[in-house]
Amino acid sequence: MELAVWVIILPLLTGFLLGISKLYFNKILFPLVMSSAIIYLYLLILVIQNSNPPKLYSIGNWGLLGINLMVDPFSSMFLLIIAILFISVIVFSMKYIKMNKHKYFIFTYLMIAGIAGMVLTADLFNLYVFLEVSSMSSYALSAFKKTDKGIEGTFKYLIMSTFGSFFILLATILTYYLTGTLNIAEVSLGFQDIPFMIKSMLMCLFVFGYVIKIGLVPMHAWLPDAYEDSPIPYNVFSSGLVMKSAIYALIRVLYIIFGIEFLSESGILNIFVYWGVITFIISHFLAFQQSNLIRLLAYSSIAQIGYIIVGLFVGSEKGLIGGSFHILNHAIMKGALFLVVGIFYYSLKSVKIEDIKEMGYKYPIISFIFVINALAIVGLPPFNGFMSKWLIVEAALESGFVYPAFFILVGTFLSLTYYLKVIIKLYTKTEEKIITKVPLALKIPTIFVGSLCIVFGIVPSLPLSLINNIPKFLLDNSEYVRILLGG
Amino acid sequence: MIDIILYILIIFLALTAFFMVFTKDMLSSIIALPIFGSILVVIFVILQAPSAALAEAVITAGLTTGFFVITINKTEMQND
Amino acid sequence: MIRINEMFKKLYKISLVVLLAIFLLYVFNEIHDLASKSYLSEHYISKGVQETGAINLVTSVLYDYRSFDTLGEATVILTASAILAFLVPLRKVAMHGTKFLIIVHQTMIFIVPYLAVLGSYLILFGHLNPGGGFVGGVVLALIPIVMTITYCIEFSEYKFKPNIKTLLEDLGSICFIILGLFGIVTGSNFLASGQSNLGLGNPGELISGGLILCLNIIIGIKVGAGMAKIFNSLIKGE
Amino acid sequence: MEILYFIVIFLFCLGIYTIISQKNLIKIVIGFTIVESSLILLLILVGYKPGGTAPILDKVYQIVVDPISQALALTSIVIGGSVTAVMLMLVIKIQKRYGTLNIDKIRKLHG
Repeated sequence: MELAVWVIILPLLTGFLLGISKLYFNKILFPLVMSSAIIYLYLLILVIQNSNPPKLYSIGNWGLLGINLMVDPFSSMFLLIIAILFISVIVFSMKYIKMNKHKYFIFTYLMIAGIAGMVLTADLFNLYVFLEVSSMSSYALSAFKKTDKGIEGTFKYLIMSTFGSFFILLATILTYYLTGTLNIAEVSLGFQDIPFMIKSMLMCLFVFGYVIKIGLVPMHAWLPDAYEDSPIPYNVFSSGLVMKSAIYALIRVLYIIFGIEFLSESGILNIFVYWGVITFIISHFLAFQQSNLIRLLAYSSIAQIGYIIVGLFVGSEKGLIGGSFHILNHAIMKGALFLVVGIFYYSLKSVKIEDIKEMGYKYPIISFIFVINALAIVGLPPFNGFMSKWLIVEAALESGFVYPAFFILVGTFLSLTYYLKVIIKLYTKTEEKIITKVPLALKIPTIFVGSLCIVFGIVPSLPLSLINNIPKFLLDNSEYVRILLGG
Repeated sequence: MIDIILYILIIFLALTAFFMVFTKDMLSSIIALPIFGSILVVIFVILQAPSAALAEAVITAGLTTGFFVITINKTEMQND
Repeated sequence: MIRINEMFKKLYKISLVVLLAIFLLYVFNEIHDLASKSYLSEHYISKGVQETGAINLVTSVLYDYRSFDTLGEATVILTASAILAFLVPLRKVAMHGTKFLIIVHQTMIFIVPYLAVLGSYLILFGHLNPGGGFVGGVVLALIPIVMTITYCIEFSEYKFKPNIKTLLEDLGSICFIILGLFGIVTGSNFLASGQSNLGLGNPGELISGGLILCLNIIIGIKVGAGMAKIFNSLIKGE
Repeated sequence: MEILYFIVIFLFCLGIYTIISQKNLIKIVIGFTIVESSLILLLILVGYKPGGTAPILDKVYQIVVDPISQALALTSIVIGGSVTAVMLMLVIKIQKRYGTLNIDKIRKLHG
């Protein structure tokens, strides 16, 4: 399908054009960025619409010899997240970023191109290259403010991320040695006649590499530091997309190459479910002690990643639907929360929890959106967070994971405590404070993303129509493999 | 004949890597880096990979050593 | 007491690494017995020259069969040089350059044309002998680097202005994508040089291999400008 | 040829050990370079066929070495080079701000 390539090339082209416009005609920053964002939104909607039977596009017309792009319902859900978050963050950061805007937009566009490339490609080494492209520009964005803590956090992020990339590269080389090819479909066919022990070893290498990038519990220390002193619009992307694209790559590799039977047979599903449970229990406790809003939201992101891992690795159709729906919801809710925190930072120049007193009365709408999204992320009934968490709990119960389902409910109350702590601070009265006026261009995207959380809560059939046919091409990989082999 | 040369090179490779990691003085471990790179280049040529040997020689043994020397120059100035 | 704790921590790390080594030894031992299938590379070897027109199969894989990797690759270099140029502080910091004798300046004058010839040879003959865009580009980048080392950085910045380097990089990447779109315009898919009905010429000569030659030149210029910018930013980097 | 596989494992684990145990920032970046080089050596080794010739087909050869693994090796070398350059820039910046290259001291100053 012709448009799949444009989804990757358009942000790349815009990034390079911005590089030139920085030197010679830097007045055209605003029109260039806005026009390409709108065209990109239209392009994404077109690609998402006709992605139900997965479409194939071979780069260079080489068929199985070269690299293929595959638009699959699971990847089109990620394109939906990109579509929702991208346009609002571009509008938000137009006013929010004051110094060297050109560089900021170059890195943002290259990161989106990297993530779109990772999500669409159906080739193992190409997945690694685009993983490097998206993490390279997220290092740049996380060190954007050049403060001491920011650079130190970025260095820690760089070390841990490259450490993970080494194991992914090692596993890719060994799979290439075993199956002689890099195309995901041919690799999964070649893996069928490989002895059980070697397959589980390779799976451990892949899992170890990707888990460092996702940031599950023992390897999560770098994540809050990487978030702390980076520009807040970037935090919307990194918690909504960069971590999720690592989860996407893990699911793509495990479910398609190794297949669901091998996963349940080797017991990795149970390991991941309990790993997710440990992750969100520990990160809820850690989030409770934070005094800095951004670190609190970062730890809460790790917790939500734990829920997603539990949902996706329960191994049933309902679990996959619940997990993917939670990926979408978490991206929207966490995006809205970070945008609201961005507005508070813009007006107060600080993100400490004690400093955001009285903001409830100064910005009633924005704080109302913060409260709604906080309750939604905790998982209270009328909002979308509840829908996806309920699906995950149901799937866990159906597949016999009683303790994880119970711990999810415990986790819900744990996260309720520290979000309530913030909400109470929001509406306490204090003496008069000087706050700078917040322009309208910052409020509109926040309201748009925040209200989506209610819309998807009340009318979940909207996104679920797309998410319901994810398991068809993921649970049994024969369908996906048939199409990728040109069937 | 080639195998004997290969075994000698491998021993040198391991020795250089060991030396590079466990020497106290920073500058001598930086000097060991291009030696490590050039031994790798010879091994790549023996393994019939000329393009990778050229790239390894120019980028890892050449440019990356230059980057390391600049870092040493900028950071050692303050310490001593 | 602290010494024992220190020893314990060191032993813990050594045991972790030894465990990893045993795990990898086991994996390699098991993998080595299995016959490695290589039907894809057999196809590249047998039909590579006719399909892409390039003698050097590595370049034909890099710039034609899997040229999407090279596009991602070029973006990584562009991002790296953009990060380093971005992290450079605004105020001028002189590098502690050493005063070189006249001999060094003379040899530098001899070296520069040699590097230029070698670099352009590696780029232009990329699809005939080992070399290619990346290697030739870095050799070309050695010219501003040698100037920065022997003379001060202002001289090298005067000769090769930073704006020109950034312009070369961005123009190079845009031309790479435009050449890719050339594949779509001529009817076949993106980045198609062998498959697009472009005359491949007979394999031995210089002008052969469809778009591979132009892609090589573009990547060479782009990598050269990128590496020179990285080197200068590291020197100016506070 | 088996000994080269042992060398790859030895270098990989030596690099990982350097990253984990060394205190000096520059030594950690050297550890990354070692792991990078060992992965490239593994890539070349995976593609090697005993008695094969280089993948330049100016004449017809019987056994030719696998060109894909060399193309992947070339890409990994360039990616490793640019990641190392970014790491070293951050090391310079950290040294300027915290005045030391030792991780423990940085963690204390971090506060």
